[in-house]
Amino acid sequence: MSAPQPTTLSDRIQQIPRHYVYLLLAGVVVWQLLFPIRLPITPSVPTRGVYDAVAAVPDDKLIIITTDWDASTQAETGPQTQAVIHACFQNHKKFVIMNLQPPMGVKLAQDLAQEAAAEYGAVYGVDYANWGYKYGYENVLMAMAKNIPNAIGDDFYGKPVGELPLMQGVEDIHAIGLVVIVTGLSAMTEMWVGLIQGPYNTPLAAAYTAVMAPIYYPYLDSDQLKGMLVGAKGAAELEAMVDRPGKAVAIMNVQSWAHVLIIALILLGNLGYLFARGRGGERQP
Amino acid sequence: MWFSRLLQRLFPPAPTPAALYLYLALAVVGSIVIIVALHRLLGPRGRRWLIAFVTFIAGLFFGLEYFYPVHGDPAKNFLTDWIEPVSVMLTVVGAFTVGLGIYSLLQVHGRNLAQRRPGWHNSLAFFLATFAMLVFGMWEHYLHLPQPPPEVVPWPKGIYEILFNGLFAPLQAATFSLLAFYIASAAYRAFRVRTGEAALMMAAAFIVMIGQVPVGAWLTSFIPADSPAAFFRLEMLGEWVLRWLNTPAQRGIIFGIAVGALAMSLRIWLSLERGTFFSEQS
Amino acid sequence: MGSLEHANWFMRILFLSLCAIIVAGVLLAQRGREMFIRRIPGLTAIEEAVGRATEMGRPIFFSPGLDSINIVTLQALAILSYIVRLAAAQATRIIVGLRSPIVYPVAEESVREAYDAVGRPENFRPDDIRFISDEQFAYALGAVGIISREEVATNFLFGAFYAEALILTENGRALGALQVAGCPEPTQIPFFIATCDYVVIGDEYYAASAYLTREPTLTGSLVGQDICKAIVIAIIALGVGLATVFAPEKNFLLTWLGGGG
Amino acid sequence: MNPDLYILWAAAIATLGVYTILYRENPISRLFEHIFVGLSAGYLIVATWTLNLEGKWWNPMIHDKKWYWIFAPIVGALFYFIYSRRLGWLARLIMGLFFGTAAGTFFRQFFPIYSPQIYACFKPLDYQAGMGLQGVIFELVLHNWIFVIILLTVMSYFFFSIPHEGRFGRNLGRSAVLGRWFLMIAFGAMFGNTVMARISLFIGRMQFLLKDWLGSLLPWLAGRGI
Repeated sequence: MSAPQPTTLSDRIQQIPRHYVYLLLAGVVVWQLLFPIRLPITPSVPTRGVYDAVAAVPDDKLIIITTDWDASTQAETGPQTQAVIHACFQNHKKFVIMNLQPPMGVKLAQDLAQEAAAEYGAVYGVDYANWGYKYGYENVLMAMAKNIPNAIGDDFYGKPVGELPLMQGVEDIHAIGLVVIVTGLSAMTEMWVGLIQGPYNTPLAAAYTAVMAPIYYPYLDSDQLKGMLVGAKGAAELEAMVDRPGKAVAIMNVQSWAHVLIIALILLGNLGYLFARGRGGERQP
Repeated sequence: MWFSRLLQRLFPPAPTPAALYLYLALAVVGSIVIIVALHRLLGPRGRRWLIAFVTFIAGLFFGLEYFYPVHGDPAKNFLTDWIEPVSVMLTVVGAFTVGLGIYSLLQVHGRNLAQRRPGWHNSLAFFLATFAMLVFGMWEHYLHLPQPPPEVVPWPKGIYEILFNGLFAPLQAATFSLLAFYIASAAYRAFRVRTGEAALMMAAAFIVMIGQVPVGAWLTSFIPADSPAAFFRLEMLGEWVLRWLNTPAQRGIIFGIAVGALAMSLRIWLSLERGTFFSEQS
Repeated sequence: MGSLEHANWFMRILFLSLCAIIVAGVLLAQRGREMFIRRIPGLTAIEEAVGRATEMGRPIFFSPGLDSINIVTLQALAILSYIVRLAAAQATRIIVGLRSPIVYPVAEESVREAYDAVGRPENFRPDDIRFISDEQFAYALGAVGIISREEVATNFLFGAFYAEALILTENGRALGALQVAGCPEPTQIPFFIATCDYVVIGDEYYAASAYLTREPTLTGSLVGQDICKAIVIAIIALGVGLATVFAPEKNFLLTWLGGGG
Repeated sequence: MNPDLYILWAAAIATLGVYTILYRENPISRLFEHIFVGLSAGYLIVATWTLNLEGKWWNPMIHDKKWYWIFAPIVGALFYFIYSRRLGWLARLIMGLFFGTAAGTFFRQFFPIYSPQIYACFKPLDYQAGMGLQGVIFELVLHNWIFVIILLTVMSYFFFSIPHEGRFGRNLGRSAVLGRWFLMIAFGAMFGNTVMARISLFIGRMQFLLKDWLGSLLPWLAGRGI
């Protein structure tokens, strides 16, 4: 539906062609990536909740990090996973990586874990492990609650998980001290809450893409989630808490200026609208 | 677990490979006989009844396990042990539907190609991509490479990596990132103070957007963090909007959905649903 | 206490009552009891949207969302079959783009039946029921491709949508399609509001088939649902009252609902 | 072979190819659309086999000789009768099984999902000793009171079978209008919150294009600390 040709200035700023909006956005992002103007970062309450939940896990229990993400949300979920892994290592907690969907997540997370493990001198199978991708969504969780070695079967490298040193004594869900869901997919949290957290009181924390986070504030409020990382913001805050400023911090910086651009555009559009209305020249939408 | 014992008793594993194939053949023949018999013996009414019965039993099984009284530790009832194996079976059965979707794709693109319709070269690209991913994906799987893989990988694995990490994953990420542009242009267009509702939406979006980024925190950093007025710091205001205005509204929606979905589930479970697919005719 | 692995007595009674109320609504309506349903704006637009495609002589695109067979998708298919009947009666083509292989046969069956029902089985084109891809963003690109190549006049999105929704609707809007969208989950509603002409919000989605078809079974169910929602409100009101008067550990309703562990 | 260089270039070209759609749908974006759909179709088959069927079905059936697993593909095959007019009812039979499962699974999840959401709404609305005026405003009114009010008005919007006329109906109607306003605020908040996520994704892609890809050609870019 082509709009009538803009003639006056107020019409023009009301109808900036979408291609110009795209170009402006791309321009601001490239500019800030190349010549950043940096601002300080302070951790929010939900982010601190994640860190505290990791720190509060008893030493004899495992942390599960479910990496239900892939390349499409990697910009947010990658740094989130990395920061959570750092938090685990720094607090000397044992953790396992697993994922339910999409299969790629577990591989990407394994790379991150290996990189961090090298830094802390941690050993695969002793300090951390990777349960691999498990097909079957809720079926996996229902099975896992009752018998972990059976439900998980083989680890990322095709070895029965029961043979890993850190899995000794791990039988069912009661051996798990915390589940951190890192995901860009809806429905994962409902599944974990419905099948694991609700029934067995296993603590849960989560890291979401910023888009999903508002849906899960209710869970934070009802204490079904101990903490939450909200998109790149949460990742940047946790990166700051574990003292590993990385990709997320850089992203947040660019983010600031992109938001300023969008807000400016909205204001501009409204100014044009108000001017036009002031003149009584409003067209029927 | 008595369930697996029962299964072992009813369906003992075949003793030898030869016996396995015999059993498999017999099971296939037996199933076909049963299906043909069902088809021949049941009239339209019988079929409808059977479909309703199967639907009812499937729903009853999963529902009853939750609601039936439990005892012991861990608490379970007579159905609890069945949940896991039945779920696995359903997953496996569902996996066999993949062919339906693939068949549809092959049909559409095959016809484009065969009849040289406009854009047939795109359909050719589709076939090449499907075929390449299928071949090298399987090949890579059956290479059984040690983990972590060696520095110099065999070429089929190399091709697979190019397909997956060089094309599939970037295409996914790039498509997703298109949303940055679309959201910017949608915001610019949609947020006009034309109506009260649009103005409310805009105001909330504004506060949250600016409150989330460091620049927002910087703008109102002159308000002391421990004073009562700290509520008006943009990052606090943004979080308040999300937690105390957004949360209850979402919950209001969610409770409505819960009841709506319950009603829909009930109608399907009891075969009360009406509408084309569920109509009386067969 | 504090466990939700299995139901307790309160839950059993509550659940059974909710079910009984809905079923009672259905049965009463089937016996011919008149039921009122208020106007739902997004849904009244469906006829207009189909009519527009007919006038322009261009096809309609329908997406039943991304989920596999579940309650949301089944509802989407119910809406689909209503729209197909409208479109088939006006001899307007409708293209369905699918993401789940399991939904594919069900959708095909629904559409075929809808064509039969209006007596136009010859107009049914199996090619128009298309599995696009099970990959979320491949699905989005594929659907945008169909929308633009087929010069779709009207775009219906009903079902479970996620991030890809805005890719579909923003491109549909740029191409000038009239768009009607509905999704029970709130996540994508803001973007639908920004880019679509009519939007069905939350529970309206489940009210849709009742409103559209006026089928007694469905309207009866809708009345039952309203009573159930009133019960939920009553429980919340009671809970708030108790929370105001008592400390959390004395709030028996909290415990009955499996909380306070 | 070392595929890294090919991966880098393929990824860059694919990314730029997709971005051409921002101008408008065009032959290049169309080509990449088809490649994308093709790759995911191939991957769907590979993943279904390697991640699901091989371990859950083939190995138990052939290696553990649990021959009864043969029933799974037979039951699954019933779906394919959808293409037959005469045998179509068999497909409906198996769909019925899945419909029933969908319903039953929802029954199971009803309380685990919604119960905590309900009891989390139980907010005390009274004055607690020692709150002070500040506490009353910021903890009671702006948190708990507004929470309960928004929840109830929003829920009132979703009543469909009560006409907005008569004394009760008109009040319900007013409450529903208020509820709709609150809904709009919530949707605005969600919109604003999503902007960040979407822009993050684009920033991630630009980091790749500028640093990994162009940076491999221009050392100056690689040194920018992107």
